[in-house]
Amino acid sequence: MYGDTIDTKLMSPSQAVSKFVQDGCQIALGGFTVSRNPMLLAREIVRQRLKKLHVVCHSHGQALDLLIGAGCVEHLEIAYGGTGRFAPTCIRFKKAICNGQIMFEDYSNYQMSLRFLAGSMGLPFMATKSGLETDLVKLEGFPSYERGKAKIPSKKLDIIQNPFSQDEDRVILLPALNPDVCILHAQYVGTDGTVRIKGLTFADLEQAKASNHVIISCEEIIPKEVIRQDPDQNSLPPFFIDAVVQEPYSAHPTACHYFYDYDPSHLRLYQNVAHDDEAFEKYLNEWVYDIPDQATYLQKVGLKDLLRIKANSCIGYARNLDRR
Amino acid sequence: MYGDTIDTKLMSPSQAVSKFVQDGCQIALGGFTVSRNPMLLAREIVRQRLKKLHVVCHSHGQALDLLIGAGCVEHLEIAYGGTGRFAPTCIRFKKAICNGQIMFEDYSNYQMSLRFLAGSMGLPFMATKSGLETDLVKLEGFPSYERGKAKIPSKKLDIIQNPFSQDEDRVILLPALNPDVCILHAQYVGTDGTVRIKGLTFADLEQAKASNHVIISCEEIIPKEVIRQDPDQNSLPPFFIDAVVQEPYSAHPTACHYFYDYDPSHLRLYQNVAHDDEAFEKYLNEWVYDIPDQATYLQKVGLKDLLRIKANSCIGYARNLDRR
Amino acid sequence: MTETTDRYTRLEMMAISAGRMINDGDILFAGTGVSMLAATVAKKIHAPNSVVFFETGGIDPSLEELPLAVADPRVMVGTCLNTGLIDSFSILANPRFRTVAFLGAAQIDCYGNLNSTSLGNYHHPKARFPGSGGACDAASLASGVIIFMQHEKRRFVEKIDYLTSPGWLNGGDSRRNAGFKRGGPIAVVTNMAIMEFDSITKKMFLAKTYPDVTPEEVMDHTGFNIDISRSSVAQPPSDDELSILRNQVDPQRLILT
Amino acid sequence: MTETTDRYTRLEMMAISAGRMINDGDILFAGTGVSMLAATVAKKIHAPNSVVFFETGGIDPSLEELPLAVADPRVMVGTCLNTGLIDSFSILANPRFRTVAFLGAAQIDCYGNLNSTSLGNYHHPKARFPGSGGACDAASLASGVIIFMQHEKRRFVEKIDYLTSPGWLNGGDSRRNAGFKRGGPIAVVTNMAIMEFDSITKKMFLAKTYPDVTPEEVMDHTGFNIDISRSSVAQPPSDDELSILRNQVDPQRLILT
Repeated sequence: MYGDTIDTKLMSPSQAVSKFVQDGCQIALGGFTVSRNPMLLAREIVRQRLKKLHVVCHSHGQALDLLIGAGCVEHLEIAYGGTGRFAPTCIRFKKAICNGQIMFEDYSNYQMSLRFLAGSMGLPFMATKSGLETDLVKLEGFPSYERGKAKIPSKKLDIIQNPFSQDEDRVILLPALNPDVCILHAQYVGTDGTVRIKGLTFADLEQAKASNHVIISCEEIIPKEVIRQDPDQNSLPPFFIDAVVQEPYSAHPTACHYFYDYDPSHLRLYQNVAHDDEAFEKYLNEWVYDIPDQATYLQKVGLKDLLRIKANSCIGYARNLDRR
Repeated sequence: MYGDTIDTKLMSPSQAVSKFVQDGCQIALGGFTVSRNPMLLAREIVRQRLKKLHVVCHSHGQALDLLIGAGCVEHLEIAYGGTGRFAPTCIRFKKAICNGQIMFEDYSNYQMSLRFLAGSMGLPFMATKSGLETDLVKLEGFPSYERGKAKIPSKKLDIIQNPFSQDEDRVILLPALNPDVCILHAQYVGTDGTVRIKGLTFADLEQAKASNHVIISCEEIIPKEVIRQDPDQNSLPPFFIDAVVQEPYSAHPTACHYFYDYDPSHLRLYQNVAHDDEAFEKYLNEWVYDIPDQATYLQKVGLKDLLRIKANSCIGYARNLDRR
Repeated sequence: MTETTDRYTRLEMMAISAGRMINDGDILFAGTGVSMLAATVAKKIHAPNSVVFFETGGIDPSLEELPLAVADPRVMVGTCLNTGLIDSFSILANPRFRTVAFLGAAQIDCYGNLNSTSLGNYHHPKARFPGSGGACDAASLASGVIIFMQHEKRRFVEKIDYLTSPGWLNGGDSRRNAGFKRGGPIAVVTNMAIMEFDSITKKMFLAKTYPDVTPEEVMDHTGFNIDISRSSVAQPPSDDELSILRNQVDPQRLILT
Repeated sequence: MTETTDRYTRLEMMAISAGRMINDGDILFAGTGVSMLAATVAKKIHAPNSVVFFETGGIDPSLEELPLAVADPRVMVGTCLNTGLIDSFSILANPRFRTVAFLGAAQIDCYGNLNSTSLGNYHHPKARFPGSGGACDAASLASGVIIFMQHEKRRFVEKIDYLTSPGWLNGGDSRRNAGFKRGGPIAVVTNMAIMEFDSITKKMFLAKTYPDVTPEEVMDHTGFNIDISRSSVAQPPSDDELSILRNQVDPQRLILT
């Protein structure tokens, strides 16, 4: 149904996740390293103790590492796991790979973006020259007995001769991605379900359009008349969206342009606990399992930190925030 | 040079066209049927009596028909030639094809858009299933002796088996387009060269990014500080733009969203003259060859018609315009 | 056969008949002219959750005034999103959605294959039309296609001169075997009747004649052999349908005239 | 070898040395850390018409504060365009532009091939790094690449454990023969020296040592045989360069510390 209101789509995080995320499903994560990660939704997935997820992403940080750390992930297709200086390599991601706890497949950022783009356009594959002769092309990550199962493509990629070139000219074909579900965070959703993302969109739009279901969290719901006053600024039509969760600071501790910056103190806290299994378990209890709702979560973050990361409404980030 | 100002890029139509358009070059036209056609630039190409152009476009109307009617076009790759009810099939386009005056190749709108997209991304080709088993796939328009010459692809398209499918699954590969030059019209260009298009963008952005040179006409030049205040709304970075021509009503008689509607009286005038070779020649003299500049052109259109098509600033078109 | 009855014109009958084929929630790929009337009338009457969009990139415009072309600025107003061709065709092709396209053509064959390119030899045609535009894409990628035609022998032909937009190709399973995952013509709506396609052979048959038209008249206007044995009489437009079409969809009488 | 001299640090020397390699008008694909310093310092000193952009989609930001990640909201301000990954990599690959990328890695071989994925067996690694991100794409598609490394034997190795980002591959014409139309490493800038690549063999050689480093020290810190016969001494940063770097590029001392 793609009606004029989101009444039937407005849900609690718990409703949205239980309705559209199942054990074993393929899931795409919106955002990029420290920006606009769908943290509220990721925490809800952890809280519901979903397992065997097949995560597909380009460069991911906070949400991904939490899902891996909590044992929700079985398969991972990825280009980059890191959160800049807070974790040059995502810590639980690194541990999970070194300890053989997840199956993983490496691509590059452009390759993953092209795979989402192909999926969003209903194309079977996309061509590129990026990665020729590298181990991204030569080495498969997933074991061969997994090939063709569920959403795992029959091969990682293929190489063909460019049929429009007279000379030898090799091209990589990358299989399209069509995840079961995409979770993402936006600044605004209209009362009609139209989505408006401010700042960089990363590959969020391609991911959403490629997926069979989309759950979106947002900072604000704004009137249809307002969001449709200038449709040039909008990002996604309502009919791509299955569930809308409205909660402030849903991307915390990552940044949401024009609303809040990333939270260096929480990211440092995470960095410290992630190295240690016991401390990390305690973190999960304290910040995820024992937290019934976003209000309690924000209470725990505390007003002082929330004010410190509040974005300057003109430049979109927190000026002179202590980020060291 | 991609500096902070457009001083070196600001040109008269005559300067811009003589600098970046040559006889025989491959040219992409911005806009779509009756909207945002780069009419001022097209008239300048006619006025400079450029010949043997190789036009590549999806659905085109007014600018294309003028170029064909004035004898500027030798090769044409196209999906659609028409301007809605004013000319369900573009009249000079139809005559030129029926009289064997141009070489032409038919694709579909999605196919042409995908070819521009591939070119804009530096990819050699794009895959689609659109057109399987049709004559768009089976019949080549250009003669075989032209294949591989200049910008004519070595084949119209290719069909391969999808390497990621176990079953038989055929896919069309479409060769990328990288035109020599793209001419297009936008509402706004910043003093830094940033482009902002309002309303639908058609395939303008893909065309501009795929081309080796871009000439843009615009309604207004606005301060860098203003156009960069909300970069989410912008369309093209300065470094894609080679020449900027600022003249009001540069898309007339086609529409420019938020500035003016299409001009039904001029489009009807054109419809009447285009059917008759002699009347059309007279039209070219009167409206193109004998018109030294845009001021004279607008004088000839007349204030009454310009006021009639003036867009309502809130809805972007001329409310209750007589369009019958 | 007259062009109008007392109560409604053939054009009105066409728009309303096609509109009735839409399911609520369908995503409608509309052209201009009668196809826009059909899409809009469906949305305003029984398919309020449907979305009308245009290949040019206008998604769900308010259509307070009727566009005369798919690039008309009137498709850019009140939309949820103004984008471009790539996005629009991607929506059309998206397997998540039931997308229905309205198409017209110069020629049609008994499997619903369409020609909107040219008559005679392709390279040296007797007549040239605008070309595919998005028609081939819609016919290839949408979940289904509703076709509008003027019912004339020279348009309903044994063999079309150029295959622009794929219908059921050679009938039977040929469309799926060619590589299309879905789609195909649902119905042909003309100024005389409504034709559908046999579920097995995919051959066109006469489904419904308009109240003042006989099956034999339809046969006389069709250039190939058409099964008229399954024909019934179409429901004429209701007063409600007519009133919405005239007063809310095209009050300026731009298409209805 | 000390980590600082009186006047400048090794990090400052690296940023300024790399910045000098930029031609005015180059389009610069920047990461974070020292690569952002290098790009920004170049633009502020001798390449005012260059444009800095990020793979995340931020094109030509004002960078009033230094971003700590390529998705930092600080890359979204003052830009000419805020877009996404597809657009950014398309700019990187566009043959119209001379695009130069700055990359770092965990390992490098004598042809400038980079590993930023893992050490040991790929499936059961001894150490795991973040992975390619956009590095493989930049190394594949840009006009040229400038590489930052810490100069250590375990990083400059005979054979890298995983080839993430293509350099000159096996040297000679192998890069072009593999299908790359352009690109390849321009230089490697370390905390000790600047290495370039032979125009024929594409093998790394020592081009310049920093004023307080000897060619022999560089050789000792390099895990493969490196030609030091063409080495000269690098120009130290000027007061102007240092002042711009410290006061305009990183006044908060986020990277320079």
